[in-house]
Amino acid sequence: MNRTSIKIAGSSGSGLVITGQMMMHALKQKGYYMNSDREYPSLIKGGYANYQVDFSVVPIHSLSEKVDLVLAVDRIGLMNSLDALKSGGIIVHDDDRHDRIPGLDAKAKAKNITMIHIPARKIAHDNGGNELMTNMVTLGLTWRILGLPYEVIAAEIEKKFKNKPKLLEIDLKCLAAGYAAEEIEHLPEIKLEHPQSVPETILVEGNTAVCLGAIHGGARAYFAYPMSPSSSILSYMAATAHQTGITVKQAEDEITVAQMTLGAMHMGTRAFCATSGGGYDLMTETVSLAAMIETPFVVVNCQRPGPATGLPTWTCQGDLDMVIGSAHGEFPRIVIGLSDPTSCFELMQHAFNLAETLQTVVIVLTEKVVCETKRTVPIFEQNTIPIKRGLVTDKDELENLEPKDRFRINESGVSKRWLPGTSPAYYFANSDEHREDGTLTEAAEEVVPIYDKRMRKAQTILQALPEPQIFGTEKDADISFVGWGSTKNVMLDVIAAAKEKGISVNYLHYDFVWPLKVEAAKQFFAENEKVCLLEGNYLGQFGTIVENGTGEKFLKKFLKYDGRQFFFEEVLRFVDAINSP
Amino acid sequence: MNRTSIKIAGSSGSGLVITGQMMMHALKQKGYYMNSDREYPSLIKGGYANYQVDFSVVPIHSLSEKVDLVLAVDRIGLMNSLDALKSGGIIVHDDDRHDRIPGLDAKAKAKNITMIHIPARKIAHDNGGNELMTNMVTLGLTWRILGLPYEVIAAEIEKKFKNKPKLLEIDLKCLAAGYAAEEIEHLPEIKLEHPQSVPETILVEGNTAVCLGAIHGGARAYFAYPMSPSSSILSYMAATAHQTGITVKQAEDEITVAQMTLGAMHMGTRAFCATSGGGYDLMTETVSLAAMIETPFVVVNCQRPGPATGLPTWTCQGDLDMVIGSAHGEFPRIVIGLSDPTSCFELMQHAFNLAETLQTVVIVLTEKVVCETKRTVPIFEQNTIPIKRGLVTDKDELENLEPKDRFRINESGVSKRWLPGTSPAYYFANSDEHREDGTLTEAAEEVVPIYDKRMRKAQTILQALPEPQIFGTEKDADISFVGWGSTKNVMLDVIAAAKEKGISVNYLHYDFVWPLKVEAAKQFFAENEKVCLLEGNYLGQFGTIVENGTGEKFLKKFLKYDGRQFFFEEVLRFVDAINSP
Amino acid sequence: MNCNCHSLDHINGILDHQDVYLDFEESDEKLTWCSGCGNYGIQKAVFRALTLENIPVKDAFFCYDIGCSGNESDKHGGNTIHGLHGRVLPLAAGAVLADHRKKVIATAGDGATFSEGINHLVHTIRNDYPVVFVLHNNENYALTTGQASSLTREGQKMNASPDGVFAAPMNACHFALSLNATFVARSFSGDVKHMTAILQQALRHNGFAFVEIMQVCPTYNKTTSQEWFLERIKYLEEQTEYDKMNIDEARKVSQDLEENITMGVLYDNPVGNFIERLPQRRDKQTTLVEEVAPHDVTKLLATFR
Amino acid sequence: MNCNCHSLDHINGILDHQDVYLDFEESDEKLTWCSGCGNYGIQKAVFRALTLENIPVKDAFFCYDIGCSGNESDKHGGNTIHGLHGRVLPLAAGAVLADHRKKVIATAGDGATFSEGINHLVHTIRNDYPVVFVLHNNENYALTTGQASSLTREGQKMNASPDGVFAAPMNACHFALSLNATFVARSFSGDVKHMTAILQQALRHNGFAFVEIMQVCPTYNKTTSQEWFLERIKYLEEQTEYDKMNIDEARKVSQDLEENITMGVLYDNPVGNFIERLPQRRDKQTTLVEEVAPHDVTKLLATFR
Ligand SMILES: Cc1ncc(C[n+]2csc(CCOP(=O)(O)OP(=O)(O)O)c2C)c(N)n1
Ligand SMILES: Cc1ncc(C[n+]2csc(CCOP(=O)(O)OP(=O)(O)O)c2C)c(N)n1
Ligand code: SF4
Ligand code: SF4
Ligand SMILES: [Mg+2]
Ligand SMILES: [Mg+2]
Repeated sequence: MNRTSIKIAGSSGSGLVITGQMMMHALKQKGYYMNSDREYPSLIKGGYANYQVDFSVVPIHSLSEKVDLVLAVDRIGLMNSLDALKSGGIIVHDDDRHDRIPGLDAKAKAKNITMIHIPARKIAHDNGGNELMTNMVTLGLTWRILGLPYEVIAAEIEKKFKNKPKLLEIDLKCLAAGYAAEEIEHLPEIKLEHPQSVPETILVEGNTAVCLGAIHGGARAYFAYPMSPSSSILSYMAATAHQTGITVKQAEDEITVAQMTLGAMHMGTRAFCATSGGGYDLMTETVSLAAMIETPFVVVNCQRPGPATGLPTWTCQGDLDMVIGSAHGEFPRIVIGLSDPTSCFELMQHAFNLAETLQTVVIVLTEKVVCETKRTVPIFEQNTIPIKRGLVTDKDELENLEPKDRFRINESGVSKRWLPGTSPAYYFANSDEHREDGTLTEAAEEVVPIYDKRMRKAQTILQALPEPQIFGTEKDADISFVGWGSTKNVMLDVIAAAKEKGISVNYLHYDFVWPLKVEAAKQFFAENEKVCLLEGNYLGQFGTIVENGTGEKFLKKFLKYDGRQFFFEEVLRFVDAINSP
Repeated sequence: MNRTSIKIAGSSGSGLVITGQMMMHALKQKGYYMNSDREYPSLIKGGYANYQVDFSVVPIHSLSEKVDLVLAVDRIGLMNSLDALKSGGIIVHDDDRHDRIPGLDAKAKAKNITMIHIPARKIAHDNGGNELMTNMVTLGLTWRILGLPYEVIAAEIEKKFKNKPKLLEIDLKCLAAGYAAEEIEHLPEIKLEHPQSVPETILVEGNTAVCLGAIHGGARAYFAYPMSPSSSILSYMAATAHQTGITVKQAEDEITVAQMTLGAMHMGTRAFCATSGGGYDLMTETVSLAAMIETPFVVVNCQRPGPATGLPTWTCQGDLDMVIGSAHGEFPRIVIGLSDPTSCFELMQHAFNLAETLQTVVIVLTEKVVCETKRTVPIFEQNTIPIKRGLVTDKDELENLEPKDRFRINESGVSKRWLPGTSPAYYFANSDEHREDGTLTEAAEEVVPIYDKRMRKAQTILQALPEPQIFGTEKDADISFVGWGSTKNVMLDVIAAAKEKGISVNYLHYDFVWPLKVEAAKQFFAENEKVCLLEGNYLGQFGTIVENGTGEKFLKKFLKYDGRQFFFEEVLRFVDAINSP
Repeated sequence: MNCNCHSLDHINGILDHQDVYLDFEESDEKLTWCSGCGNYGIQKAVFRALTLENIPVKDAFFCYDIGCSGNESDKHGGNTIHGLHGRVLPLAAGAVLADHRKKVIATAGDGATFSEGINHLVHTIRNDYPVVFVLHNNENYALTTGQASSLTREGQKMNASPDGVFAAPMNACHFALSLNATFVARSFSGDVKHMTAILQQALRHNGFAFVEIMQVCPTYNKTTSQEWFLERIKYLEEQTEYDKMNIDEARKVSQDLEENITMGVLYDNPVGNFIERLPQRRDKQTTLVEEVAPHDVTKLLATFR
Repeated sequence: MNCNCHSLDHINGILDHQDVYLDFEESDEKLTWCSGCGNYGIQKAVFRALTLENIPVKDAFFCYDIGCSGNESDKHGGNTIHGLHGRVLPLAAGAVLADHRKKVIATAGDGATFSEGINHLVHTIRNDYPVVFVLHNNENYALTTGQASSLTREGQKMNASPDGVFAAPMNACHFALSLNATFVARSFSGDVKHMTAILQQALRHNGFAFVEIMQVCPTYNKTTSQEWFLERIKYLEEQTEYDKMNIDEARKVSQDLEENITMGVLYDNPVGNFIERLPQRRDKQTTLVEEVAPHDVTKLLATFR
């Protein structure tokens, strides 16, 4: 698998994202598969940030630890570029005084880095452009180094600025000047494989895919309070509200958000909300209420490292124990982990179906690196996951319902649900402990059966959940992994790369993280010798659940909690180390 | 162990508690050991309620499932009395038309119950008294049936009403009339053992003991929002504020309560707060903040059954998983479980010491049955647990501190702490991820060591926690139990009772519930053959922690989640069943 | 003056719709509020108002807070949620946004509304969600046995305030008016007819209707008793001049809680409720409930190709 | 008129206490607010005011909310907590109750104060905790990239409000005044001297001092820019007649946010702060921090024997 990585580096707010995304769109037109990430501080402007794009002629799912080329847009970018590069890599920059950065040249030399200086600022100015347009010059140059045809990137720029003809003209001049690369001696070249055709893909980030999944799945209301990295869900839902007709409300706080979602769900629409860990804390009392009144509830928790404010713009898988353990009282719940845009699109639909048919709380966990990463994926298939609501809708049945059908004690723990007002039978959704019709009870002999019923639902849930999936060789792998969420992305690339090296790797992936489908894990341990954990937190939270559930122990745990995703190479090294200790 | 149980039964708000407590005070003067409980609905008036008092010449810790005598103050009380009684028991009542309650007499007969009717209402009226004074008549009669001297109960009444001489006179007449028991043929008799002496005890409920422990331990601020069963802490703290000088504030909500507590702790006083599960949910974000800035935090969670409003006036041990798992992000914490007033008094002091010396969150779990139960315990010993704060106070040291001493990375995970303003070195208590001096960082190589440091504290905590305690035979018991919280109370009585039957029972009790001192549990499993769990929730939450920690399995789990405590006899039956299957 | 509180129409109206009324009242369980509690009257008035407005059980939806006010919520006809303490307003708002054809009635105590949930009150008023809100103001936290709320009067000795409350009480209606609520009314738990009339107007209001009921709580609030109120109540309906659309006047008459306590609709000035002002919903005829169905996202997807 | 905003005393004062001032400013890390951000000026004014009031680093305690306003809280001298979003007021209240000898300065944005934490604002005002509160009102949620807050003006198109905000904005000072705050002032991030003078008075206030700084945010709030404000600002200090103890006047002058925006101390009427009114603390000389020690409970225990 041949992959190329490019990083656009500089200070936050200096046009990194726009530049990166224009490049991605152009690469897409050429037929490349891509993945990307944006690293930035929790500041509006200033501080080191970067935008990385990895691409290949085959689908890729992870990012490289080190890149082939850094496009340094300013001194901060330049100073951070050496560490980001592979040895033999290239830096494109416009820092006249780069030789005054102590040790830079020497280090570059030692690492065999080619530094290409282009007077981009001057070029931009000469063409009537401003500061931000220097990025066009360096982008043009980069495109040239990649050996890609000028028209493709130019067409992208034209599309982007078609409503601003003046700007466009200057932009194109800058781009062309960069591409021309005059006065640059020894222009290096990055030799790319070229796609045979342009696959039908979309370039989309996880949070957008979450929205699309919800919208396609019939969600009609979205409530939120801004919080990184969930805020882009709110932005997208609001931006598309005219098209979708969905009620989108930015509310005054997360408690409100949760309560509004619950109220709306209770009446019978599909509503959801999203937040991050700290906001989720505030929602937990409402989660407990949803469980008690058995009203479906779907909440997306976009994980970032904690505790407290933590690293608000970075990634992790640290809230699993929290969403399983939080919210007072005992009740079953479902936790789903998102991994890539396709899973975001599909699992959101499942989330609603499970929440409604099982009358339960569904917590969808995603991660900053899933939320905000743009990647190419096949165009989402619609209408593959029918809406399932588990409502009584038959006229006759509705006419003949009794109030106590609502929480009737039964084997599955899932009683009949109908929408308020659709049947002459009304019911009380009572946060107090109650009888089958929702009337309050404190009698021991009435409390126990309804408590049992609610808890029995855990079994029904477990049966309803799909099995986890094995990627790579079915069994007897040289090395095996278990994981959830974004772990899948890096594993897919590692499996392929290891195979090329002759190492068979497989990976057991849980989309449905809780309750644990334990038999699959047991079998996986039974059929594979060296089973390891790959998880983005300190405690190996999911790992502990698997160990406790199966009674097995992982051979090794590769845990990461520095706010960064698992990079392709580091996992490959881990595989190598296990394989030849 | 000879024990006698009396239940005062009727509708909520009809003077049950006062009557019960007067009886307890009188029994206390006679030298009896007592335990009690109050069952009542979440209503201000009406609905069945009762007050039960168990007493004995030796210390007792639990309650009986069935009682020897019911004092039924009204029809609701009468209708509920048969089920509450042992066969052969006695009902004292004033229901002229009790023969019209369908089946009552027949059932009473079948159960060999003696029904004593006394025209208490009439007697009260004849003596110029009101409705509530009928309880004096029946109390007098009950006292007579117990064969106890009139002066003792009369003295109690005198004490109680000494400021209301008119009322007192009538009360005493009523009491005397009841005691005289004229016109009652075949007055039954309950034969009591009599204490040899009057032990030095106090009669106190758990929540009061929590307050006393905190006050004695140097707490200077208490913040709360009313919530059953924590509200009596607020009431007591407020009622004694003039004596203690403590700042007591009923705040606008639980988030405020938690934040005020944290702010006060941070400046260097000892502050605490209390709530129940739903209120705790709201505090979790603050808990996460406390962990991040490593400011000590002590919160008492008074458990009642959930989810949601649940059974607000009943008991359970259902929030253990929640307090361990809730609050976003990863961090160590300590969970303590209270069992009886003595433990409340002592463990609150430990809670502060642990929170301060280890700079950690301490969650004190208690249960409605611990909170609101009055029992006789030895007078609390003061000054046995010295205040330990772990603060830098040495003048020279303070002068020479550097900001980064505050969160300095070290082996124990516990860095130096000093109070703001006491040293020229200031520091940032930063909810963002930070360096040793609290300044923000997002650099991977800086994030990891400070994250590691915080997590390493878990080991230091584990070492600092006292070992769990074994009650009953040290090892090789016929039947063994593990538990926490109020489980201890019933186990103490069961161990004694089983011993009388020749069955050796022992019990491993965890005051410090989390993190788990796992070696002690392993050893307990190793040294005992039949280890069972006794826990007040559905999932056996602590049991699962023990099983996962030790890799052992409980032989049986006796779980209860109907809002009631474990009664003495039911546990004894469980022991019998295990012993002779 | 469209108040019918001193006429017989009221009772005749109920008689005309006995069936509707009985659907609400129906329950064989005994209510367990203390005797003399103002909640009995409030409940009755709510059912009467619904009846007189011809809103049957199936078209009403009740959201209850936790407190004495919410107790007994399972002893009448109608679909309900009995939710969490302090959270009834956003719950009701969510419900009505989903199904605006239902009349959503939210009920809470003064503790819930002015302490735990005052953030929600502020923003529900600002957003003008079409909910009828019935504030049971008994000036204390009754269900938790009589602690002070933000509406307890200065100097009152309460559970946990043994020295007496030392902050001045908030004024419920005045606070709502300071936030430009579009409907603000006040009534008294001892006057079922007046409450009924007020609630009828609240039910007709297009937007958030804030109705404060000054409620007696003989158990924990001995000071502002039935008698105390009866001596002080002034009915706005008896004042012919009053302009319900003048917020300054409303603020003025709402102020006195000691001598002349004004009862009536203090302010009523609908501006078009939240749903009507939401651009993407303005022209929709359906409810969000009816719209749940697979939504084609082809066009949205196209932007990512 | 004890405002020194148009005199040189101000700078001389700072020069006299350079050491104090530098203790606050000291930091070798670069501040990273956007260029032109009003926060630079506010921070400077806070340090100047503390300096002029001769409050050294060790006697000040800073509580910061989460938002742009709280960023950079680790780049100056002083003990701080940078807490949670929306929660700075109760945190600060807890701190000052524990150690009332410290000057506790709480800082938060308009989002934090009027949405997430408005419950705290209401009750902090009611309780009159002795905290100086600096509201950074940039009329948006800046740190989360420009969503609308409750103080964003009607019609503004914001992130997540593409059609423009359609609820009328709240007025920060007016809201505080409606709750009878004991000190309410307004200033402008573009006028360091005025802010300094206002903050000095806030620091001297015995009770909760509510200081709204109208803060420019050139990145997300293009409408109410530096120029926009400069054209509209009126200084109360220039008005000799103004009675700072008249709340009705304060309410009146606070109202206009469009044409003539009044800056200055709108209201200052101390009543004795929370701690002084707390019966059990009234006569105490010590702080709660100093009092931590074993407390003999023998007398309390005696009541249970
Ligand atoms: C989160 C939470 N905190 C506290 C409580 C306890 N609680 C139940 S009712 C109540 C107060 C009731 O006062 P109010 O709202 O005025 O209603 P009232 O009982 O007076 O009708 C409180 C504090 C709770 N149920 N949930
Ligand atoms: C519980 C919680 N919800 C949401 C957030 C995300 N958040 C961080 S800052 C902010 C708003 C900032 O607005 P404001 O308070 O006005 O401060 P500004 O950035 O404008 O100075 C939000 C919503 C958070 N940190 N915590
Ligand atoms: S305590 Fe007060 S509010 Fe509650 S039921 Fe009794 S009288 Fe009514
Ligand atoms: S976004 Fe606005 S408030 Fe934040 S730093 Fe930039 S200018 Fe200042
Ligand atoms: Mg109340
Ligand atoms: Mg702001």
